[in-house]
Amino acid sequence: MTSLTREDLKTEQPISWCPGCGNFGILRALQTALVDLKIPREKYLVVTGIGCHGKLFNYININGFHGIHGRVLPFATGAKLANHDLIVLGFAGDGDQYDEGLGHFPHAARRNIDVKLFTHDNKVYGLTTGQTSPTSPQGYKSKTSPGGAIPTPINPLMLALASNASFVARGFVGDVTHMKELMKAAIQHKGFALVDILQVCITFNRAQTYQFYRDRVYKLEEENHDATDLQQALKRSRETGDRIPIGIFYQEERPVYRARLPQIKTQPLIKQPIKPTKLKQLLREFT
Amino acid sequence: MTSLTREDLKTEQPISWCPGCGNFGILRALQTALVDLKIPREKYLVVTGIGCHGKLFNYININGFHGIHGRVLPFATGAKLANHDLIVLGFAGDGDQYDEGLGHFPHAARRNIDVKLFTHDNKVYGLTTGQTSPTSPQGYKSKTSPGGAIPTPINPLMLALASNASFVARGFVGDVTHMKELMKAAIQHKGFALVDILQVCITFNRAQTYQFYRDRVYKLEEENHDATDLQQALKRSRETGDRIPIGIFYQEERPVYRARLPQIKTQPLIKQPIKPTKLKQLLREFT
Amino acid sequence: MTRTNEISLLIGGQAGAGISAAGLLLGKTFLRGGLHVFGTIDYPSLIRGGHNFYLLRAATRPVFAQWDKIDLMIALDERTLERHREELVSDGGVIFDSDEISPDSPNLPPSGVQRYAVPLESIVKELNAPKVVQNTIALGAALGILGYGITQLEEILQETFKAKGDKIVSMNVDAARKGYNYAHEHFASEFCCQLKPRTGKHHQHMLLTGNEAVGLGAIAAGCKFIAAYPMTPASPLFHFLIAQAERFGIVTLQAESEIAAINMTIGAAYAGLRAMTSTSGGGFCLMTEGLSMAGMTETPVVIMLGQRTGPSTGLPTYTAQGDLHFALHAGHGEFPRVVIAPGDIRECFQLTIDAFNLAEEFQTPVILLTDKHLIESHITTQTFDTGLVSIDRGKLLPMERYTGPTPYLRFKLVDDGISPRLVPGTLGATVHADSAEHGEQGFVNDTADNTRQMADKRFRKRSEIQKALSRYDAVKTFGSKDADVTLVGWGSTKGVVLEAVEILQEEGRSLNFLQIIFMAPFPAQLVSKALKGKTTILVESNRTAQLGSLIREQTGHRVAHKILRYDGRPFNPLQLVARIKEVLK
Amino acid sequence: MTRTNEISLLIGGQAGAGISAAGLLLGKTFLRGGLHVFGTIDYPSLIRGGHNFYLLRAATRPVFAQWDKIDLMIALDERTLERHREELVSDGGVIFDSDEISPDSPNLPPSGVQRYAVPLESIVKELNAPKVVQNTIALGAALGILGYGITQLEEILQETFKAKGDKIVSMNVDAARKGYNYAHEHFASEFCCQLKPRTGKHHQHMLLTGNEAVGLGAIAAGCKFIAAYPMTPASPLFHFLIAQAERFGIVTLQAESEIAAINMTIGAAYAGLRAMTSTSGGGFCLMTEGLSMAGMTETPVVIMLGQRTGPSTGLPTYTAQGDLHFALHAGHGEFPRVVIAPGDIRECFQLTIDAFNLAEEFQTPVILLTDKHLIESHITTQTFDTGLVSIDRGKLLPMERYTGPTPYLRFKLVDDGISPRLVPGTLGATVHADSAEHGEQGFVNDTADNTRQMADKRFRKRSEIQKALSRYDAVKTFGSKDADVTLVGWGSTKGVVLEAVEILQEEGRSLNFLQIIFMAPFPAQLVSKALKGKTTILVESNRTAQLGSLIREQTGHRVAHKILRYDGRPFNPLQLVARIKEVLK
Ligand SMILES: Cc1ncc(C[n+]2csc(CCOP(=O)(O)OP(=O)(O)O)c2C)c(N)n1
Ligand SMILES: Cc1ncc(C[n+]2csc(CCOP(=O)(O)OP(=O)(O)O)c2C)c(N)n1
Ligand code: SF4
Ligand code: SF4
Ligand SMILES: [Mg+2]
Ligand SMILES: [Mg+2]
Repeated sequence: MTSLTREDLKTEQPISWCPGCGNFGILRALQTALVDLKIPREKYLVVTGIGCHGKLFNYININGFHGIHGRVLPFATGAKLANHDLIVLGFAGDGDQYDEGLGHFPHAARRNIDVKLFTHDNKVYGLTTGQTSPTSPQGYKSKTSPGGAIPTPINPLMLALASNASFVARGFVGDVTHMKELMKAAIQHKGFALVDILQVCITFNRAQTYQFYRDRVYKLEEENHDATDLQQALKRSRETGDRIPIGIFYQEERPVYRARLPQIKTQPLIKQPIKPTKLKQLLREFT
Repeated sequence: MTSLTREDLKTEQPISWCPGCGNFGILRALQTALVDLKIPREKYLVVTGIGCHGKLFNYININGFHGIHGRVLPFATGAKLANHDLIVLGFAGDGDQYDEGLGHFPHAARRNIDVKLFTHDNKVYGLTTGQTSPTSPQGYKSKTSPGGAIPTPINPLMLALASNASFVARGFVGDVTHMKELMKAAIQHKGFALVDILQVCITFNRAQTYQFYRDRVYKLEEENHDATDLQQALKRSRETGDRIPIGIFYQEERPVYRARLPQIKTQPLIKQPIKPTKLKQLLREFT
Repeated sequence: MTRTNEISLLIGGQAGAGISAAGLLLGKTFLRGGLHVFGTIDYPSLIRGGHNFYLLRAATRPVFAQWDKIDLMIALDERTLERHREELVSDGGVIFDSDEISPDSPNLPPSGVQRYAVPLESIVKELNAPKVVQNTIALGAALGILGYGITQLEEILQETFKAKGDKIVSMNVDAARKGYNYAHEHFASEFCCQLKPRTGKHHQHMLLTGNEAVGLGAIAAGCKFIAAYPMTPASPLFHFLIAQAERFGIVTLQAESEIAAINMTIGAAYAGLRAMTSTSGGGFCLMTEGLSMAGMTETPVVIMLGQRTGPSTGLPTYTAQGDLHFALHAGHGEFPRVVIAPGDIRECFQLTIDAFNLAEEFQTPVILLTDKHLIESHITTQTFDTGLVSIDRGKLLPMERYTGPTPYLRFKLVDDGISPRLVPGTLGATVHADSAEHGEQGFVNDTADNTRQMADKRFRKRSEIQKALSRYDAVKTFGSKDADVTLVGWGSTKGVVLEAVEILQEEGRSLNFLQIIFMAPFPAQLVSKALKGKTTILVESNRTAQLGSLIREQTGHRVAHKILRYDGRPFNPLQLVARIKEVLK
Repeated sequence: MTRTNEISLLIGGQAGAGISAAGLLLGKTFLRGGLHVFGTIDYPSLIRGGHNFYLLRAATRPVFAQWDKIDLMIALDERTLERHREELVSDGGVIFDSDEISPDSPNLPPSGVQRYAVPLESIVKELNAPKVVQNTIALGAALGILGYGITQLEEILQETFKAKGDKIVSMNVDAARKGYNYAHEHFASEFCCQLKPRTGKHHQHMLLTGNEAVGLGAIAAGCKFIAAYPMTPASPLFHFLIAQAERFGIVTLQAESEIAAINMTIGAAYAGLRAMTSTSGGGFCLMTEGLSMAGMTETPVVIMLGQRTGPSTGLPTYTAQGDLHFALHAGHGEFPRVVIAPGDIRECFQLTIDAFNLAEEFQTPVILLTDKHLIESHITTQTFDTGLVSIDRGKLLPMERYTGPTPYLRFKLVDDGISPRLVPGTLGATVHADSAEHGEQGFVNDTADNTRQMADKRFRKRSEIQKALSRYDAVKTFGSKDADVTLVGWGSTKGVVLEAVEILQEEGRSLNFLQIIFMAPFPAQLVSKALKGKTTILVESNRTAQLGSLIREQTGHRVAHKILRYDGRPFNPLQLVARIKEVLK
């Protein structure tokens, strides 16, 4: 079964996202990317965080783990090292990844662990009913910041670049085809990849709407951006006002984490048989 | 007692750092900075992490809290908001701050909480006997990376810049006077300040020695660096080879976190009396 | 139980359709009529489309729990009918949108039950109002059917929507009236259960949740700092304090994680504030290292742990009492702590104040152990008397100037283990505290003698707390002391147990209820005494009878019977009565 | 206790001076002579300058603990003399550096004790060696004084320094000989205690720590993944596995935090590996949320929790048994877990293998509860028989191709609660697991019925584990079953209790020792039976008698007497004997 259809990918779980939620676009992009890639279904593992985004786990019929809030990356790291034949796709929320799970993010990047991270960056805590998130813009009002958010927002792309991520991109749920291509590029990239996705939360975020983004996004690939130039990528990542770039900010070929582990140069660990290993020689060292 | 002497700052605790350890330089720089600043002793609060660096808590006779591993910033944030008359100085390790505590770092920076963070960046876990740290260079060998460290190191300055820190500097224990001036500048800065300190661990880190740094460091202020230019600061922060810049990379005036809290515009919270507050009016809202 | 002038209602519809708001409006309407109210919301963990329902009771006597059966149902969608029609009493009624649900719907209840078809959609259109206003129309219709009158609802609508402008107010008032009138015009025969506002003077009551009561308690206790990370069901407490922050001079901070939250809270408390944090089980896990540090550094902090169904993410929006042992033993190493479990709204308020006093008096962390059912349900409660609030900061020294012996010893070895406490910023002293074992001055000291002495010092505080229990209601007994059978419970099951006891007493059974409030230190003697010679029946919302083990560990008493529920749902009174009878058979 | 051909030694000096290495060298020297050895290191949490000492015992009979008194002391600095001279037996001896310590030093022991002045500094200079070589000279001298011979030490030095080149080897061998010869030449009179290698065939023994034994167990069990964050005293296990990683095909990852470590471990285990993590109390706090997730998702993981003195940072390098209840109840919500506490080196090895088997058989987390004293002390142990290692992966299905019914149900409701387990990557099936409550296929399901059923399913596993206890030594009894008095303990106190029992038995007392190994599920019946009618004395390294409470909770039995130590130091045999006698008076 090398070719997957969108039907194959569906589950019987009723979708509980709000009608119009940007998550539908992400799910669609993922489905079509997987269809395009023609990789057998069993090769994939989806790992999700806790939040509205995490429900994606229920709606895609590939191997999945719906973990705890903020821990997509460490879980994905363990699973990938255990069985590097798996293509490990992480789906996290902005609260999930940039608040609770922020501490894992630069480390996954600098390790260049071959895991793909798709962040549903709706700039709000959706599932917990609309609190301010670390990517909410300054002045953003919610029940946790009735006077307006005080801090400047986390800039996920800049953080990723500063953490030596080897693939850094931004997508927008209003352009599913473009997002799909980014997902494919991320999956095909050798190493850690971040695709931060401008996801619209139609219920709680009344500021960052589809229209808001439509008025502002532009595609890097249409403006001669050189994705091999980190300094340029850093500059682009700082654009946050009227023009918001989407596309690949930066990409670099660098050995993945596994490449430095002779133990798993070839066979995945999981395929190496467990047997009462010959310990005798080692034991002798204690005599 | 407005003027502090170095004697005033001493405690009776025997110092247990290895002879020659770079921490002595940090302690000395701190003592002399405080003497220079002529601020009354009771205004200060020192918060330290767990590691060799954390022992500094025992050796400086100003208010102090030796917290748990990795949590200098949240503790300091709480203390500062409780009593903003306190000048809150955090001392963290590279393991402490950039591994265990990494998740707090970008948030303290983007909040611009008025806390100063001095990282004893010896690129090794000192107290736990020399494991690889997140700032250890790639290929660094230790008992936790006998084959050489695999990931590229965390770049604390770049991370701070990417997190919108309003003061970002690097010091070197081999130049105590320069480091002292950085500490003073950090303390006088209004807002969050990072001084990442190249600290030498003479016991475990045989690579980053005094000589190693002496051969490489140069002062930004001697090379016409413009510390108001973020893009320039980012570029300088990426210099890691033969020339390692020290000094102030970036500084910006931006309202501190407290400035947005009308509750503590003037009186510190701690000085506002606790009394059975008149709740009656509020209670009526539930009838 | 005789039920006169008493009603049990269900309002059901889609998530996001304003079910909880509608329930609260109706609850307040009854409150204003001098009635007692209990209301609780059942909702899955999603934002739109799932099935939500609000269970409401109103009566002239106090009510503490949702009722098993429904007298009147407001079904805003077909699913509500389908899911709940079996719960209707045989002569009950159901209000439904005749524009959406056909009179032939197989989901409509069997004959006997009154079918109150109201064309909600048409009326909404008539009013040119958004769809959500259908709720108000339905509330009006319900009041018409119940014969309650519309005045109180109008009043409440005016207050509730005032901030949104006159247009919204009058739209809602009109909607309520339309519904009310429609009922009067179309539903002639009198509905089985009539509900009347009480006339004359009656006690002043509030209608509020446990979260709100804890928040009010925190404000009353002078809490000036809360750092938290949102987590159901504890978030509403955080939101409440945020909303009150400016008014009461509180700093509220949405932390980047629960680890940050607890360490910020400890930082604020070390600096001298009354400070708290709130979370649920998963977040509490992340606070345990900080909890242990608060124990070691003797820093007074208050943590509200609002339980939900676990393990792990579990059922985020459902209730449980599964974290009792975890709260008792969380954090590594040994240190004294206080764990208190309020069982009703008044206790949420009072024990929060007590928590802050205990934390500062004994310089140690205090955990307020609550759960979803308690902190998200609305219950009428006599208005709190703020005159009775007293604040005791224990051995906190004045911060202007230190005049005691030098150096100041933060951890002075004193008889009761409670060292005089100074905060940083005081002229004439430096204050040192260390998460590592420390000597009296707070600097590190790892000698054997010091280690033992400091552990003993901390545990002398535990003995002091144990002694201090006599100042509190560490346990409460309801019903006759001489009863043969004692029900034992804690926390949110209190309400339903009280209802069950009342029913069984009316039936002539001899039984009483022992509510345990202090879980640590445990009032072992009181509990032993109360249980001696009784047939004990444990009632808990968990699977492993955690209070049962605690009682055995602390007193040796083995509870004879266990009634446990662990499916995320609270007990219902009649169901509980049946299970008690089963046990006693 | 009769002590023949038995010696108690202390080697003391500054932190960083190689004390522990010297102790181990001497220990191995005695091991090679066919003796039993126990060695333990006492060091503060700092890198240089503090006082370190290594306590070593060697004997022809098995020894399990450090001795109270010292026969021969090697004092590498004056502080060692000062701190320990009171511990010398009256006819003992002390080796010291006469170049550094004057013969008039007030710290030298009283007359009666032999003063063995060796000019270490001069000899080091003669050898043109670094200062640390003085340790080797002193070891040589000690062997001379003891009449042990130098062969074994030479052998050990050769092996130890081989990797560093011939020069270093011969420098050390020379140093040892010089010390040995110096002793022979200068110290004519025979030392009280002579120690001889055993001749002829004797059992093959190893000298290793608990950390090493756990590491060997993990390798033997087929553990292929460890992610950890360094923390004393658990780090050496991590270091050991890192050192063996390439040889045994293990992936080891230094995580950015304990939270990362546990989640990585769960990720690896979900993907099908045998995986573990290790930490101490503070780090374990941060793992509790993951632990609960492992319980909920039924993922088999093994966690070694190496206790140290708490609370909080506490005494990072000292021992304690303060986290028992925390390990039993860590994590929110209710789920089955296994908590096992090895008491000696062999059990560290065997129970680690058991831990991996139990984790996979019952698809649930297993905690190996150890402590600093057990995992950092060296004890001779009969060489492990790797032929006896057996691996049971429970209901793990082959991963090539799934051929069962579709869809594959990861959480199938089966009688024993243990669903057939498949890992992701298998052709023909998708595997779903959710930290939220889930239905059989692994997708979210928050209905009341499902919640109850899934909780019941998980707890059926608990009953199965309980049943499986009969396959293990859940408890062990040492000494006569008929004894009047039973000592009860767990974990690292086993060694010292066995020594105390031996002494008291020699004195004619009737007592035995009940070691509890499985803390969860608790072998309540076995313990009840063992304690019935006995005078029980609890021995624990904590302040609140945690095993005592557990026994009471689980069996109702109240231990009559408690001997507790909580100053970070292990019990000594004679001290324990005295306390037992005190209790029995
Ligand atoms: C440890 C922990 N803390 C808090 C929560 C509660 N919680 C669930 S989802 C969420 C935030 C959701 O925001 P985000 O990650 O942005 O996801 P979204 O719903 O917007 O997709 C929080 C705080 C939790 N489940 N676990
Ligand atoms: C939660 C937790 N995990 C682990 C440790 C153990 N630990 C103590 S210090 C330290 C690392 C020290 O490295 P660093 O922060 O760089 O400080 P340094 O000693 O180099 O100054 C570790 C891992 C701890 N105390 N707490
Ligand atoms: S709350 Fe927002 S993010 Fe969540 S499902 Fe609704 S629209 Fe989507
Ligand atoms: S180990 Fe390194 S950092 Fe620690 S005291 Fe010694 S030299 Fe300093
Ligand atoms: Mg979000
Ligand atoms: Mg360091």
